[in-house]
Amino acid sequence: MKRRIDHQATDGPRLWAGIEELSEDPRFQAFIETEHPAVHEFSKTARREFLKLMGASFALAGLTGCEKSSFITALPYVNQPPSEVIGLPRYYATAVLLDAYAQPVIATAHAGRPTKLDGNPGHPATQGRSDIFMQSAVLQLYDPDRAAAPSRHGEAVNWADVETAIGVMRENWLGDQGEGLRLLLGLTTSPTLLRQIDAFLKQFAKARVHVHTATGGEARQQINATVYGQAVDLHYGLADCDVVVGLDDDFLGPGPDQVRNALGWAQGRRRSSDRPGNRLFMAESVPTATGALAAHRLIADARRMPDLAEALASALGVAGASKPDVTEAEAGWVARVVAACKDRTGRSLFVSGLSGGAAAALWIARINQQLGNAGQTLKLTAPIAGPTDAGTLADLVSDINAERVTSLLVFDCNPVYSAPRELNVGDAIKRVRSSIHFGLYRDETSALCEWQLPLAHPLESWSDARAVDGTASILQPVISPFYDVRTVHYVFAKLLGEVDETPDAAIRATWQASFGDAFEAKRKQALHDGFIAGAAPFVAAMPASNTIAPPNTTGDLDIVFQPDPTVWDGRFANIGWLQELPKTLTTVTWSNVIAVSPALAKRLLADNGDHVEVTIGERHVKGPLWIMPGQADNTVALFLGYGRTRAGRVGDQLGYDAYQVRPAAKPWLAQGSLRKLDTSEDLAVTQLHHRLDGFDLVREVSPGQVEQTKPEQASLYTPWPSSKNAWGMVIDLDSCIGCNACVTACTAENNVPVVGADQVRAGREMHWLRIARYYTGDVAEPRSFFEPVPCMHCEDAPCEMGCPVHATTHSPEGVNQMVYNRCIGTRTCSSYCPYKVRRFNFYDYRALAESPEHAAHNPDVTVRSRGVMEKCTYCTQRIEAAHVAADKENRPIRDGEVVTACQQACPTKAIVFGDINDPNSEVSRLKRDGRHYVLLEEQGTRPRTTYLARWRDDNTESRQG
Amino acid sequence: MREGQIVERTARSQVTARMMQIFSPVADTWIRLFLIGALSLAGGSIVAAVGFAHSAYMTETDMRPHQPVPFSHRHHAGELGIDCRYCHSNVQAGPQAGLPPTETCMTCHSQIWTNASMLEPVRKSLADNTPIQWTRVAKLPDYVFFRHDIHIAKGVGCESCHGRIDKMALTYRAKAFTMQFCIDCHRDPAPHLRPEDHITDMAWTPPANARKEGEAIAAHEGIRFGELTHCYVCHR
Amino acid sequence: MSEQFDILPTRQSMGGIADQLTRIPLHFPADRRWMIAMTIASALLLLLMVSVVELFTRGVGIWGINIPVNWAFAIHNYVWWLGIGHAGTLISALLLLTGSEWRNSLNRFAETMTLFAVVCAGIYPILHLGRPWYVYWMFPYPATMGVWPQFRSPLEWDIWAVLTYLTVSLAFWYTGLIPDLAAARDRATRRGWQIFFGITALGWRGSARHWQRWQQAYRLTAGLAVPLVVSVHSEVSLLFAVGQIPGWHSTIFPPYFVLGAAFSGFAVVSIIAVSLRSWFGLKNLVTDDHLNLLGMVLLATGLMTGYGYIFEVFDAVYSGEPHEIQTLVDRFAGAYAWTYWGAVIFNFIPLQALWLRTVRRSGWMLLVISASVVVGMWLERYMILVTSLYRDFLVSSWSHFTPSFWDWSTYFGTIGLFLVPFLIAIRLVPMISIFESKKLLHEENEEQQHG
Amino acid sequence: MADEFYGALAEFKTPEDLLAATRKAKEAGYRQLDAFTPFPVEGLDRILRFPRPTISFVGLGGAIAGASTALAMQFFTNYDYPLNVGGRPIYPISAFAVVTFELTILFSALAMLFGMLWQNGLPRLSYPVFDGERFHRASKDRFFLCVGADDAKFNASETLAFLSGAGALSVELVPE
Repeated sequence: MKRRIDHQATDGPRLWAGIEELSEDPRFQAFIETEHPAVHEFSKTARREFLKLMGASFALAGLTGCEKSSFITALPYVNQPPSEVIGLPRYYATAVLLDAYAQPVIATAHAGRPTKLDGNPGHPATQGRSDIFMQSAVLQLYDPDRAAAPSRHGEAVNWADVETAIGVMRENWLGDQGEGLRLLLGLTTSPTLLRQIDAFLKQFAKARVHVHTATGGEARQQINATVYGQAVDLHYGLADCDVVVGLDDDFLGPGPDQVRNALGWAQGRRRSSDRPGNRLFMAESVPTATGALAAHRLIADARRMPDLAEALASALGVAGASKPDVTEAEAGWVARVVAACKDRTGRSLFVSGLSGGAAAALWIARINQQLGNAGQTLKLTAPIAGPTDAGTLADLVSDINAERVTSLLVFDCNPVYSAPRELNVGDAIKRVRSSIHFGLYRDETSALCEWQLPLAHPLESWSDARAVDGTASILQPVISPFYDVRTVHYVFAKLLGEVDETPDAAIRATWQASFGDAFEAKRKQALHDGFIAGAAPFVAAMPASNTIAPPNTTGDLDIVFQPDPTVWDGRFANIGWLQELPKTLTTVTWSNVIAVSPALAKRLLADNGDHVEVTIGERHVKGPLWIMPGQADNTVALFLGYGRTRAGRVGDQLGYDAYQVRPAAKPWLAQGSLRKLDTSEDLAVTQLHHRLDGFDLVREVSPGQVEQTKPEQASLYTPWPSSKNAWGMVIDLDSCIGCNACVTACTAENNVPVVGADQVRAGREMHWLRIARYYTGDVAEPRSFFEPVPCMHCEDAPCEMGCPVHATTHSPEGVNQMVYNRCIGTRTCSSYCPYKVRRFNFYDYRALAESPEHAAHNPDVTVRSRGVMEKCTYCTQRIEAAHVAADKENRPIRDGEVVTACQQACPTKAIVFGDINDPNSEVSRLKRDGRHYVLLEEQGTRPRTTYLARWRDDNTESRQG
Repeated sequence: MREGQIVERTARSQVTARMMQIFSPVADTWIRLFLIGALSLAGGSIVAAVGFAHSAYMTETDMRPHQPVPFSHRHHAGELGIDCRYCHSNVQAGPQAGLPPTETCMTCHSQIWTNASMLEPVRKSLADNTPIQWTRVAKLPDYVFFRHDIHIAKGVGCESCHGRIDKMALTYRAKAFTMQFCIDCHRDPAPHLRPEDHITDMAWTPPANARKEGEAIAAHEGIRFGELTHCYVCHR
Repeated sequence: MSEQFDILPTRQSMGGIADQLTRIPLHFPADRRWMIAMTIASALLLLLMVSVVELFTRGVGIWGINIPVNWAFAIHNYVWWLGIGHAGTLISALLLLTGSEWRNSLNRFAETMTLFAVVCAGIYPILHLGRPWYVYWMFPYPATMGVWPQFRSPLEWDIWAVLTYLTVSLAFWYTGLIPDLAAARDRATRRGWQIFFGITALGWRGSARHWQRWQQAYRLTAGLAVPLVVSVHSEVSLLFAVGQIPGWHSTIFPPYFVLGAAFSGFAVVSIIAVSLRSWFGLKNLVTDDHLNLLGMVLLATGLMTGYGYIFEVFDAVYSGEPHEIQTLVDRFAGAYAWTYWGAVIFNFIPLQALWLRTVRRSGWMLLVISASVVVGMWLERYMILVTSLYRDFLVSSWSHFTPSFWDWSTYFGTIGLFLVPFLIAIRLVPMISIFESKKLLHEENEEQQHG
Repeated sequence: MADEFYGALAEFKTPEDLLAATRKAKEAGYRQLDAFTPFPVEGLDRILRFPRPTISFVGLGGAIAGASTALAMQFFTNYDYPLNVGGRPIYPISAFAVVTFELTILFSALAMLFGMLWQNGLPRLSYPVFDGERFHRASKDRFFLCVGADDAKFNASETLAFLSGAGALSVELVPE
């Protein structure tokens, strides 16, 4: 409902609703043009920007009449949809996609527009938990830079033209059975799409399919195929492990599997209350979130992984494993692992990552076999994603260069950007006679294709997909597309020459078979639940008995390639939330870095932000250096996903493009060299200081050292009477994996603005919740910690004392309240806050009036204007909603009825929120826990947000072994 | 002989005296008037400013904005006695009372006044499926989060905030929706509460022992006394 | 102290003093130099206006502030100006009560200086607001919101304290000015001046009855002004001491701030005294003995401020509180150590020269030393704010602060805001108390005759 | 005859002369006396037997008014809308002290200033003595004694004679 004024007819004075309305008025336009001739030149947005800037002065001139509500137009329905309650959100179960895997969501829609995505609690794989990509999908939906209409050679066309053109093409293809016709797509899990591809290949026998993924789905499939002799997917049963051993495998890091693994790991970790339930051994070249949680972390260069694997194998008595020569540290670590795994048949798990390649993976597989983990903690299924028998991108390129390709259809992948540049995909595509790109954006690839056909966002589409465990979901549209786009299945149907126009025809067709007679009922059920029960069946497979020689390594430095923690392979580059999200270990935003070890940095005499040049073979790339404590001396990490040129207004020209130097043959671990350049840049970092200089901000406890009773915090003041509910929060630092899901969820729920790299550099990021990342000890071999810091909601809050206008006060339920519309911006509260959790609108950070991103705003939370303070509110809108619901039924609020956004998102359930007046609530139980402690207790602020200390694993060995 | 001196000197004074008397006596009157004027102006302007903020103009009470259809609550709610909830059907279910969809109007006006010219916009709306553009009268600022449903559920009558709608030919804002207005009731709801069956009753007047009755209702409804005046109740 | 020797040369007539001092406004002597000064001052004032427009249009983001350092230049200069604005009232009120007549040659321009310094200080709390157009919410008035100001907040105290201080200083200044305005009125020949001074003098005629009441009122106001001065800057110090931030949360702050304020204030008074007397040739009224005494006071307050520094260190170390010590270390050796050592050097090193009588009696040396003190105190305020905020409790929130162009422009702008009215004032009112000088002169003559 | 005069004005060179003359005038039985001096002359008020001024009481009144206003304001606002601020009490006397102190001083000081002006009948721009030929020196270096025409003993010629007898540099009659 856009606010506008009924011009001709309000009796009484004409009242301006605000500067934006003002800007519409012709008379005002005239005034502006005469007063400020320059504005005349402005583009529309620039003009709006200008007016927004002028806002304050007009306000001073009384033009806008401070927040004065004026008579505005209200638009009722013509025919009100049944069961629509105006002003209350509706919820839909569907899914969004990451690397084509379904991330099951419950979408919250206000007045027909989705504003928030949360995990689907019923789903077996994610149990309602989410990650940063799922949370951000809703912003991508409203991205103004999405491809809005089909185009040919960049000229806009309409779908009618497209369909006639497709008709013509089909004629030709049918003529020669699709000779020279190629499909290129990323892996997909959509049964319907796979079905359509098969159908397509049946129609055009000579056509071929190629697959391209930049983030390793393909690579993992190849490795597993080599190791097990057949295509399989691995599924980790972390919940049942006592010991987990990883070689360069960041299984708790970002990726389709993150939520499931995190859930399992945390569940195992919490198995017993008096000691950590499992122990994690990691050998890493590049620090990862997983490594940060390890009890024993071994730092080893990436090239060492195969040898380490073999060393483990031989130490654990795997047949055929010989003793490779290992360093003292490595030997010690191996010994610890062996000790830890003693008589734990089937209760340990060994995993390895891509840098180790098949060589390491094979040893790991055989160790799991040896220790009886296979089938217990490690399960195998047929590949969830397909098509499995497709050609590679490299094949495609060579075919094109051999003139064997006449028409190319690219589905939802961006090889021109995200393929190793040495393949020259761009030039290749240009040589194809007719090429069509189907995608969400007009990206680097579509720029070179003849046709660019915009696809619908998953939240706008009828589709289906499988989650990582193989459970299928039917995706239903939550909003009707507001761009002129089609779903991938629709266009595929067109390619197949099908005519059924019903939007979900293809989906119905796919599931008709499995649902059988009770189709409608089952379909309704599936849509209601958001998934179709039944994960992929497990298969048994033995690892091959041969040995694979590790690739011979030349060159002094190991260069490791990793997807970026927040923009992934670059596909999320245009999502502001993800760009501004601090990367888990570096807290860098809006750019990627070249991570090196402190030792290497010292050798180069380089510091953070200095530009360095990485050379692999003939190819070079230059980017900002980052000194990563705990990185292996001779390993350099490059992060994919940046340096894009056609991502959109947000994502273009940031960071460096690692694909420049990525070798097609060794996409994960290559050898190369590093050279310091004499330029440098100022990285936008949210946390400048990471060393925990002897402060006890993050506490650790060893099993047996937990103090059970804690003295109640004293206060000089007689406590205020509490109302029935008293809200409090406990954050379990032992479970926090620093994944940022909470931060993103908070951003989405509370309309937290994106401020841009410059403001972040200036120290003005707006996140209400930050994940402090600390390390202790030597930078070469640090121990890392994560500590989420939201508002502490102190009972004796210093901030409240400071405010001269009662803009921040305390509720009877113990919530530290911040009232934006009363705030005059003295910033005293922030000065006084010992935790510095308050955020200030130094400028007007709101998006421009006409930006579609406004549609993503949560209507239950005020959008803050310039000059006001803001901070975590414990999601008060959810608390108040719960109150209303309870009061209407005249009952108390139940435990777990109020769930904060961060709590809801957390994949390890580390954040618990609830009523501390209720002794049986989970939060109360945790506040009685032995590990419970208060941050800066000595300050006497008596916070409501408190922490559970992290377990110190060291002497758990003696207890367990 | 001394006499002479003096007289002579006083005489001379007429001629050569340096004029010390800068102001005529009137000046004193002027300056006093000026001071009084300045003081009263200063005081007056403050009083005026505060008064203006409370004025009907600033609070937009008693203004009858133009409506596409001259809809009369007096006729529909008053004379015909149609219950509020017939049109504002959302009021118990959700935050907003909701404006009636065109079809609601047409339930009757497809039968009666079927070609009254003043209803043309309504028929047009239904015909080409475009909403009627009503001008909103009861409007709160964006940063105020008000929910009709809970107020209805707890025994606050429509009339308490909207006034005698049933007497309004053209609808206007009867009460100044200032924070003071809201907070007064939130501090001490009891006297303003009414029995469930009188929520939409415009004519209902509180009994003599309104407070006692109200307290009874409050107790029954489990109103959370003392928890209704903190900021997050309305501002988020 | 003035009993021992004559601070005013006795070989001058009362009439001489009156004519000499009233001539300054009535027949302004140093026009060219004044014009130059005025031009510079107005340029600065213009700069301020530009900065303020920019500020109100775009928001406080144009400054270098951030989280955690969200108070910097605005508050820091506010404290600095207010500190300077303390000398005037202290000199006139305190010394009046202690009957040290030598104040008579200084108090007038000291008070004038105070007024404009306080104005400069006063605009900052408004400028630094995120939404300055709502500043009136800090005052209790019957709002439609039904919400009131929050009287536990040091900022709320601030508003009242500063406004009170400004009003009382103004009242005190004007009360003392009335007889001199009358004197100027009686010297004036041009009609315009006659009317101007005639009205501002309120028709004062020096009646014995009037003098009697005037004296009582003046002395009692002085008696109130002294505790007021102390209270105002103590209160300003609470702006920080009430917060829990390491380096702020200390009981030494009130005295520490008050003394610092007096210190910087006397420095500015010395600067003005020296320049005015050479400008308008007032060596007969502002004598070397005056400078000597000023020098002593400056030295004394300086040393007391120094004690504050020492105590701060002791305070932190004695508390043993890790964060306090962290902040102390940061001040000594952190990113902003230059402010700390700058403050120490500028405040206390040149100051030591004042132990020598000859230095105290030499105008230009006093000028240089005072200038250094003013700079030093500016650095001290910078240090107190930034070094405490940029690294507080949680390591993860540690950050940095770099002043932006607009920070500086606003600051220099306020210097213009100070100079312009001050320059205008010296053209309008006698810059030295005429009647008090005469009184002093008379008493000295008496002493000479009998003794 | 006396009506058209405000009084007789006598000019003296020094405060001492003025004091002497005033003493004489008192002894001679003049009552309606006032002096005009460039600065307050010690002891003059004793000789003229002025009552002790009451400014101090005005100031006290102001102080009490200020303190009570401040306290009333702060107590009322917190009573009117009691909010939990940082878990502190609703009526923190210690926190109220500051504003109370400031207002005490403010009201008291202003009361005294305005009280002084009021009692002195200022502003009074036009006043008979300003007609005195040499009166302009009263703000410079001369000390004037004035015998009011309304004095029982006033007689133009005699009074003038008496004053010049008392050592006046000049004497004159000031018209009403």
